[in-house]
Amino acid sequence: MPDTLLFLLIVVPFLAALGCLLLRQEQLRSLIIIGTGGLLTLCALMLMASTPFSAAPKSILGISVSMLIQAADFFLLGVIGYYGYKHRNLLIQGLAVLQFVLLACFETFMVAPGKEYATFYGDTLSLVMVLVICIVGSLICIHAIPYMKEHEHHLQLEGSKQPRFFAIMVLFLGAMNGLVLTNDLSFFYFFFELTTICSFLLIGHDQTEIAETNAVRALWMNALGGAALLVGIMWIYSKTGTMDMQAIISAGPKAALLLPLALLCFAGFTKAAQAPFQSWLLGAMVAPTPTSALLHSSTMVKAGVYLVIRFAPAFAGTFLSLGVALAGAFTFLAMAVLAMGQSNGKKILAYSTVSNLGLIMACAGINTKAAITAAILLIIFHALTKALLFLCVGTIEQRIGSRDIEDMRGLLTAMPWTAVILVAGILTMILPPFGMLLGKWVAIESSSQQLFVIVMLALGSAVTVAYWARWAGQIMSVSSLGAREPELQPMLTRGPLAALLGGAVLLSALWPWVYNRVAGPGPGLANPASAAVMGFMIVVIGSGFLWAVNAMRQARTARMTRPYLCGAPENVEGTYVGPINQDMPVILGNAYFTSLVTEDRLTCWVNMGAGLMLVLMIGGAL
Amino acid sequence: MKSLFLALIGMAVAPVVGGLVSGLDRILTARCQSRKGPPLIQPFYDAAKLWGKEVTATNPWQAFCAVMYLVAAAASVGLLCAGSDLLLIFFVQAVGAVFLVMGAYAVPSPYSQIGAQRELLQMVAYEPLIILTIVGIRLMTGSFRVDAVFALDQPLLFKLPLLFLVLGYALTIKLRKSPFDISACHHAHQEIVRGVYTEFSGPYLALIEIAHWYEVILVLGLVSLFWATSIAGMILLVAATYAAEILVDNVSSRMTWRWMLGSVWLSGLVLSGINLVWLYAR
Amino acid sequence: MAKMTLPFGPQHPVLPEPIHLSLTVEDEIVTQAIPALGYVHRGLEKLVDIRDFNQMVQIVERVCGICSKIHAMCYVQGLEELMKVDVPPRAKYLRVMWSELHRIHSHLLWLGLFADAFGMESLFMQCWRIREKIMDINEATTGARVIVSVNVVGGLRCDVDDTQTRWILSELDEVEREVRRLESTFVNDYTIKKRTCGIGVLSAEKALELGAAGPTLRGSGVAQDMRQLKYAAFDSIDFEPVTALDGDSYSRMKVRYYETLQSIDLVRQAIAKMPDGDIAVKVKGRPEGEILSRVEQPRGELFYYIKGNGTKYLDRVRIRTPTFANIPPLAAMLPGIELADVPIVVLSIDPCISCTER
Amino acid sequence: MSIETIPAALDTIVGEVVKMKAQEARFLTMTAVSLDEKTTELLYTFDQDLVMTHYRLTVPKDTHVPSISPVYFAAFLVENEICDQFGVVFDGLVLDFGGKLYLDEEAQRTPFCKFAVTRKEKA
Amino acid sequence: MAKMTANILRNFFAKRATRLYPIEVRPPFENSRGELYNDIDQCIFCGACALKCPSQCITVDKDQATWFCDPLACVYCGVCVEACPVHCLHQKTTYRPVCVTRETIFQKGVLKEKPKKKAKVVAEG
Amino acid sequence: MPVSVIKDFIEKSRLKSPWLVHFDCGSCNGCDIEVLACLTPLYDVERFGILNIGNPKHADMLLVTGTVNHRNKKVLKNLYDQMPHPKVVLALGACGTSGGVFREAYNVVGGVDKVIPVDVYVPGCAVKPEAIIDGVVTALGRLAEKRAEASASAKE
Ligand code: SF4
Ligand code: SF4
Ligand code: SF4
Ligand code: SF4
Ligand code: SF4
Ligand code: SF4
Ligand code: SF4
Ligand code: SF4
Repeated sequence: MPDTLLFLLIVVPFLAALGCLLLRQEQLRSLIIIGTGGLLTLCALMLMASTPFSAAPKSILGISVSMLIQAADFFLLGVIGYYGYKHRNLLIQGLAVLQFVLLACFETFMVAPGKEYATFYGDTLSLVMVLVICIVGSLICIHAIPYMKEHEHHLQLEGSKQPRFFAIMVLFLGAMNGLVLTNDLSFFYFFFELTTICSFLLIGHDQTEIAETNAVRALWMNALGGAALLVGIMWIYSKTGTMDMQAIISAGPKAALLLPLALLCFAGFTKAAQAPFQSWLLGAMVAPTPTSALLHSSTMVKAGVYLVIRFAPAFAGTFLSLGVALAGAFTFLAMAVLAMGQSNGKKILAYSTVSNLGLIMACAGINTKAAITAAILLIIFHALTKALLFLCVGTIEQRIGSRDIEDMRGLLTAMPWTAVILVAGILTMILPPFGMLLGKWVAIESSSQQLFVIVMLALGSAVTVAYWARWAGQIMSVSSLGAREPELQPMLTRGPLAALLGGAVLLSALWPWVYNRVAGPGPGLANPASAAVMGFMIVVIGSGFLWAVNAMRQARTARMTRPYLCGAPENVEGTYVGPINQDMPVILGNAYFTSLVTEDRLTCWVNMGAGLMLVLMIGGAL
Repeated sequence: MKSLFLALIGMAVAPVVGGLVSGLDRILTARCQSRKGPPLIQPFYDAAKLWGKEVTATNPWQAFCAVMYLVAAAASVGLLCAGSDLLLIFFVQAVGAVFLVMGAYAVPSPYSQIGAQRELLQMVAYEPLIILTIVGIRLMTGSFRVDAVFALDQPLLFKLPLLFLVLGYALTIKLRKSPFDISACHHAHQEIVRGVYTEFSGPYLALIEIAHWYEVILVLGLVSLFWATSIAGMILLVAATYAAEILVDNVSSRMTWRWMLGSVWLSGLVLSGINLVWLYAR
Repeated sequence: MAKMTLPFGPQHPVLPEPIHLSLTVEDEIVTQAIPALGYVHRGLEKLVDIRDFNQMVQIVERVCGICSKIHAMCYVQGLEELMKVDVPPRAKYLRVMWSELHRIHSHLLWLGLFADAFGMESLFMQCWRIREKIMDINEATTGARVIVSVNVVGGLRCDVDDTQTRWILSELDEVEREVRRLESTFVNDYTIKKRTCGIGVLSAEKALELGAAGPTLRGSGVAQDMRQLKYAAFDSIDFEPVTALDGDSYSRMKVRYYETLQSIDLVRQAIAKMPDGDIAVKVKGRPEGEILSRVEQPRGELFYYIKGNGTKYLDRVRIRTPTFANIPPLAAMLPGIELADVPIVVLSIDPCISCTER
Repeated sequence: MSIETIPAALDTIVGEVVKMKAQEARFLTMTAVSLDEKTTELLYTFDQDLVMTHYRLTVPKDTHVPSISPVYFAAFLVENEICDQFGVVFDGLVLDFGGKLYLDEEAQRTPFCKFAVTRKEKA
Repeated sequence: MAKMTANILRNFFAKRATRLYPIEVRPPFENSRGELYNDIDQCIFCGACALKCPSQCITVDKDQATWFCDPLACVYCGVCVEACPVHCLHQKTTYRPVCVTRETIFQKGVLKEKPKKKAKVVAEG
Repeated sequence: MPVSVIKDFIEKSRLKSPWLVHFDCGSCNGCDIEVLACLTPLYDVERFGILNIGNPKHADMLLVTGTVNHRNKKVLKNLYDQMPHPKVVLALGACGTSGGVFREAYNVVGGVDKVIPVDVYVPGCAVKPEAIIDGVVTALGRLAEKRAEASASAKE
C-alpha cells in the first residue's frame, strides 16, 4: 500500500505537470489540476493510516530509481548552470560547476554499493508535511485557476503562459512530496535542487526585469545552500559510509558529524530564508500571488525547516543546537520588527513568514521533544493560515489594485466577504484558542531554559501581535454602513479560502487530538492546552463570540453617529470644515517608524547580526 | 471540577472587587490632591449610567469588539482563579487587548486610531515584560501553572525582586496610569482626547469599564502571586503595590511613546535579565 | 510612511478655548500645522459705536477674563493720557497691586494647565488650589472673583483699608510658601524636564523676528517687559525682568514660575509704598485724538490704540494682545515636534484666544 | 493729540519695512482705521528697545496693498484680520485666509468700514 | 520626583481643601457684587442706571413707572448701582439663582409725585 | 436580582455620574476658568461623580460658556448631536444665556438657546463656581423630571 501511495504522491504530479504543459486547453487543464489536487489529498489522507512506514522501490516504470535520480541530478545542475550563464551570473555558474564536479567525484569515486536500506521512509513529521503539501498546496493551485486568468487579463499577454505556470506549480508539489518522504541523502539532494529550480522559474514567471533579478537572487542563494548541502552529504558519507538518513539520525549526536550537520543546517537556513537570506523570499513577492502562497506556506521554505527538524536529533544537546535556536529566535524577533515598519501587505506576510519560520527553527534548536512537537504544530497551522492570507491579499489586490495595507482601510465596505475572512485569518495567527498561538505557547514553554532565546521570543511575540492587530483593525475601519454591495467571486476563488479558514479553525478546536497525534506516545509530555482547558476556553470564548455577534446585530439598528472630529462640522463625509472653511479630508495612516529607522538600515544591522549568529552556529560545531 | 467552580466564582466576584478597587483608587488619588473625591461605589454608578445610555455607534463592529474584550478579560480572570497556566492566562488577556485595539481602529477617527496605534506600542512594551516575569516564576516553581506557586514555601518576591519591579512597569501600563497613560486616559486631558476609548460610547463603554475592572483584578492577582505563602502577605503586597502605583501616577508626567518604548525595553530587559541570569546561575 | 490629518480643536479637552489646528502628522511627528481662528470672534472693538468711552471700560475687561483688570488698566491709562488726567498716586499703587495679583493668579492657572498638558494632574490641582487664595483676595477687595472691574477713567472704583492689606500680606506669605514648595518640582523634576526641555525651541533672534511677546520672548533670553516703561507706579518700584536662556518650553515655564514669585514681591512693594489719598479724580471732557497704550499683562505686551473724535463715542479702539503676537512663533514652532508635545508647545505660549480674536 | 508717524506710500512701504527689519526692530502690529467712506488708514508699528516707530499709510478703499508678511511672517495674522474687517486686500500674503479668518458667510462683511464695501476678489 | 512625592504625601495627610459646597456654604464676602435688586418704592425712574449700564440691559419707563432688567444679560458690574442718585438700586452679596427658563425682572412702581400707592413686584417667566 | 432593582440603580446612576463636556463658545475665559476651578480641590465636583470627560460621545452634560457666533454655532450643534441621550445643556454666564455685553456685536448670534435647547441658565459674569454647582444640581433635577415624564408617557 505505501508503495502505491508513494508512487501516486511523487510521480503523479510529474505526470500532471507534463499534462498541463502538453494539453493547452483551459478546461482540460483546470480538470487536471483539480483532479490532481483531489488525488493528492486523498493519498495523503490514506497515508495517515499506514505511517510509519518504509519502502525501497527499486524501479519506476521499469527504470532504476537511483539511476534516474543520478541522471536527473546532473541534469538539474546543468539547468542551473544554464540559467547562470543566461543571466550572466558568475556566482551561479561557479556554484553549478562546483556542485557538478563534486557530485561527479562523489558518484564515481566515493559511493560504494553498501548494504540495502529503505530509500523512502515516513513518520509523523513526513506525514504532516505531506498532508500540508497536498492539501494546502492543492487548494492554492485551485485558487490559482481563476486568479491566473485574471492575472493574464490584467497583463494583457498575447500568448498564455499558464500551461508552464501550472506545470511548475504541480511539479513543485511532487518535488516536495519526494523531499519529505525520502530517506536517502542523495535523493534528498535531488529533490532539494528541484525545488530550487521550480521556485526560480515561478519567481521569474512574469519575465519583467525585476522578476528576473529577484529570481536570479533566489537562485544563487539557494544554490549556495545546495552546495553546502552537497558538501555536508559528502562529508557525512565519508564519516558514516551510509546515505541512510534514519541510520544517521538514530545514531545520535556525534562530535565528528557536527560540522557537516552545521552545513546541512546552513542549507536549511538558506532555503527557509532565514536572516540574512531573507531577501530572496522578499524578492519572490514579484511573482503572481499563488506562487508566493505556495512558497510561503506549504513548499520551499518548509523544506528548509523540514531539513533542520529532520536532523535535529542528530545534534541534540550540542552547541550547534543552541546556535540554531539562537539564530532562529533572532530571525523571529528581527523579522517581526521589520514587519512592523511595513505597509506593503505582501511584505508584511513575507516578513511574518520568515519570522515564524525563525520560531520553528528556534524550536528545532531547543530540540526537546516538546519543542519538536511545537515546531511540527507550527508548521501545520502556519501553512494553513499563511496560505489563506496570501490568497486573500491576492484576491484583494486584483480587486482594489493595491497590496498596501493603507489602501485596505475600510475594506469591509468594498469586499465584505473577503475582508471578514482576512480578519479571521489574521486572528487565527495571533489569538488563542487558535493553533498558531497554541503552538507558540508550547514553543515558549519549552524554551524556558534558554535565556536569550526566551527573551527574543518574548519580544518578538509582542511585536508580532502588534503588526497583525494593526492590519486587522484597519480593514474593519469604516465610518458608515453605506450600501454594501454583495461581493461576487467565482467558486474556485472562494472555496479554497473558506476551506483554509475552516481547516485552521477546525484543527484548532481539535487541538488536544492533533497534539497527541503529533507528539506521539511518550513520557513527560504534558499538553499544556489539555482538553479541559480547551473546553473552558471554547465554551467561554465561544459563547462570548455568540454574544458579540448578537451585540453587533443590535448595534446595526442603533443611531449612527459620525466620528469625533473635535466638533468640527462635517459637510461631506470623510472631511471636516477646517481653515478658511474648506472641507479638509480626514486622512488616516499608521506609524511605520520610518523616522526612527528605515528598512534598509535595519536590514543591514539585522543581516550583520544574523551573519554573526550563523558564524556562531557553524563555529559552535567545531 | 473544583477549578471550574473556582473559575466561575472568580469571574463573578472580580468585577465587584475591581470596581471597588477603582473607586478606592479615585478616592485616594483625590486625597493626594487634597480633594475629597467621589463615593466608593462611583465606578458602579458610572458603569450603570453608561449602560443606560442611548446606544449610538459609528460602526457595529465596535460592539463586537467591546463584548470580546470583556469576555476575554473575564476568561483570563477565570483561568487565574482556576490556577491554570500563566502563559495561557496572559495570552487570553491579550485577546481582549487585541479586540480593544480593533474596536478603536474600527472608526475612522484620527483620535481613536492614534490611540489604537499607541495601545499597540504599549502592548509591545509590556507583553515581553510579563512573559519574562512568568518565565521567572517558572524557573522558581518548575511549572507554568499558578497552583505551583502556592506549593512554594517561600515568597517569590525574595527570589524575583527585580522581576517584581519589572512587573510593576507592565502593571502601570496596563492600568493606564501616569507616566504610561499614553494611549488612553480616564479623563480626557490628553492630546488624543480619550484615545482608544474615544469612539466607544454608552453601553459599549460600560462593557469596557467592566473589562477594565477584570484587568485590574488580573494584574493584582499576578502581583499577589509574589507572596503566595500567606493570605495576609498577599493582601499586604497587593495593597502596597497599588499604593505605589497611585503615588507614581501622581508624581510623574506622561511619557511619549518613544520615551516609553526605549525606557521600558531597556530598563525592563536589563532588570529582568539580571534577575533571570541570577536564577539560571544558581 | 503614512500621513495622518488631525483636526485639533475647536472643541478639544486640552485646549479649553476653541482654536483649531489642522495638523498633519507622519509617525506622530507634526509636519504641518495650519491654524484656524474665528470661533471666539465677537467683534467687540466695534462696540465703540454704541457704547460710550466709560462703558467701554467694562467691555474691554471682558476681552479676557483672566487678566481683565490689566485690559481695563491699559485702556484707561490710554484715555487718561489722551485727556490729560492726573491720576492720584494711591490709585497708581493700587493698580500695580491688583494687576500683579492678576499676574499671580494667571501664572498659577497657567502652571496648572501646563502641568496637565504633560500629564501631571496632581500638580494641576495643587497650583489651582494655591490660586484660590488669590481669587479670595480679589473677591474680598473688589467684589468679584474674576472680572474685578476696579478701573474707571480717572482712577479706581474701590479702595482697600489697613485690615485688608494686612490680610492680603499674610495670605501672600502663605501663597509664597506654597509656591516655593513647588520650586524643585517645576525646575528640577526629571520627568517634567524630560517633557519640556528642548521642546518647541525659539531662539532669541527668531523670537524677535516673529514678534513674540512676554514670557515667550523672555524665555528666549530677551529681557523685555513693558513694566520697564514705568507706567502706573512702576517708576518707584524695584523691578527687573525675569528671563531664561534656552528658548524652549522649559524656559518659558521657568520664567512664569519665577515671575509668580516676583509678582508677590511687587504686590508687597506696592502695599508698602502706597501713599494715602484719593483713588479717583473726576474726569471732564471728551477724548479727542489718538493714543497708544502699552502694559505688560501676564502673557506679555498688551497694546491699545485709541482714537477719539471729541464725542463720547470713540472712533476706534484696537487691541493687540500678546497671544496675537505669539501665534506666529507658535506656528513656526509646531512643525517637527511630536504629536504628544503639541499641547505642551501650544500651552507654552500661554494662549488666550478670546483676547486674540476679541 | 496724535501719534508721531512717518508717512509712507504704497510703493515705499515694503522698502521701509525691510529697512526696519535690517535694524532688527520687532514688528508690533498694524492698525487699520476707517477714515471715511473712501479711505482707510493703516498704521504700521515697530518696536525697538521699548521705543515705537510708526508708519502711516492712507489708502483708498479699492486699492491693493502689498503685504509685508514675506518680510515679517508675524504680519500674516493682522493682515488677514484687516482683510476681514476692512476689506483691504493684501497682495502676496504668505498664508491667505481669503477674508475668512474670523467671519463666516452669515456674518456681516467688512464690519469695520464706515460703509461696508463689497469684498474684492483677488485678480 | 522626590519633592513631588513629599508634596503628595503632605496633601494626603493634611486636611482636605474641599469645601463641601451645597452642604457647607461659606458666607459671602461683604462687598461681593451679586444679584441686583431695586427697591422700587424709592426709585424715581430717572433712567440713570439704564443710561450708564454697559450691557444696556435696563429699561426704565418714566411715564409708566416701570423698571425692567434682563438678569441674564446683566454682567453684575455694579455701574448702575453707583449711578443711582437715590440709592434704591442694590446688589446682594449672593449671586442670582439659576433658572430653567429665561427670566426677566419687571418691576412696576409709583411715580414719586403720588407717593401713597403700594408698589408691585412682578416676576415674569 | 429583580430587573426593577437594576433599572432603579441605573436611573439613580444617571444622577450620580454626570460626565460633562465643556465647550467654550466664544467666552472671555472668565467663565471657563470658573468651570475649571470647579474641578479643583476647593470645589472638587468629582464628589458628585462629575468628570470633565472632554468627549461629547461620553458626556451627559454640555456646559456652554460664551456667546454663540456664526462660526462656532455649527460646532455647538454638532457637539450636541454627538451626545447620546439622555443629555442636558447648561448655558453659563451672561454670554451663554443671552450674549451678555457682546450681544449687539456684529459677529454674535446670541445665547446658546438660539442654537440648541437649553435646560438650565446660570446667570453671572463670571459665573461663580458655586453657581455652576447649583446649575448642575438643577440640571440633574431636570434630567430626572424628563426621565419620569418619558417613562410616564411610555406607560400610557
Ligand atoms: S480607567 Fe480603569 S483605573 Fe482608570 S478610572 Fe477607569 S476603571 Fe479606574
Ligand atoms: S492625565 Fe489622564 S488620567 Fe491624568 S488627569 Fe489627565 S486625563 Fe486624567
Ligand atoms: S491673555 Fe488676553 S484674553 Fe487672556 S486674560 Fe490676558 S488679555 Fe485677557
Ligand atoms: S487662558 Fe486660554 S488656554 Fe489658558 S486655560 Fe484659559 S482658555 Fe485655556
Ligand atoms: S432697550 Fe434695553 S437694552 Fe436696549 S438700550 Fe434700552 S435698556 Fe438697554
Ligand atoms: S450690574 Fe452692570 S450690567 Fe448689570 S444692570 Fe447694572 S450696570 Fe448693567
Ligand atoms: S438710577 Fe436708581 S432711581 Fe434712577 S431709575 Fe435707576 S434705579 Fe431708579
Ligand atoms: S459671562 Fe462674563 S465672564 Fe462669562 S464669558 Fe461672558 S463676559 Fe466672560
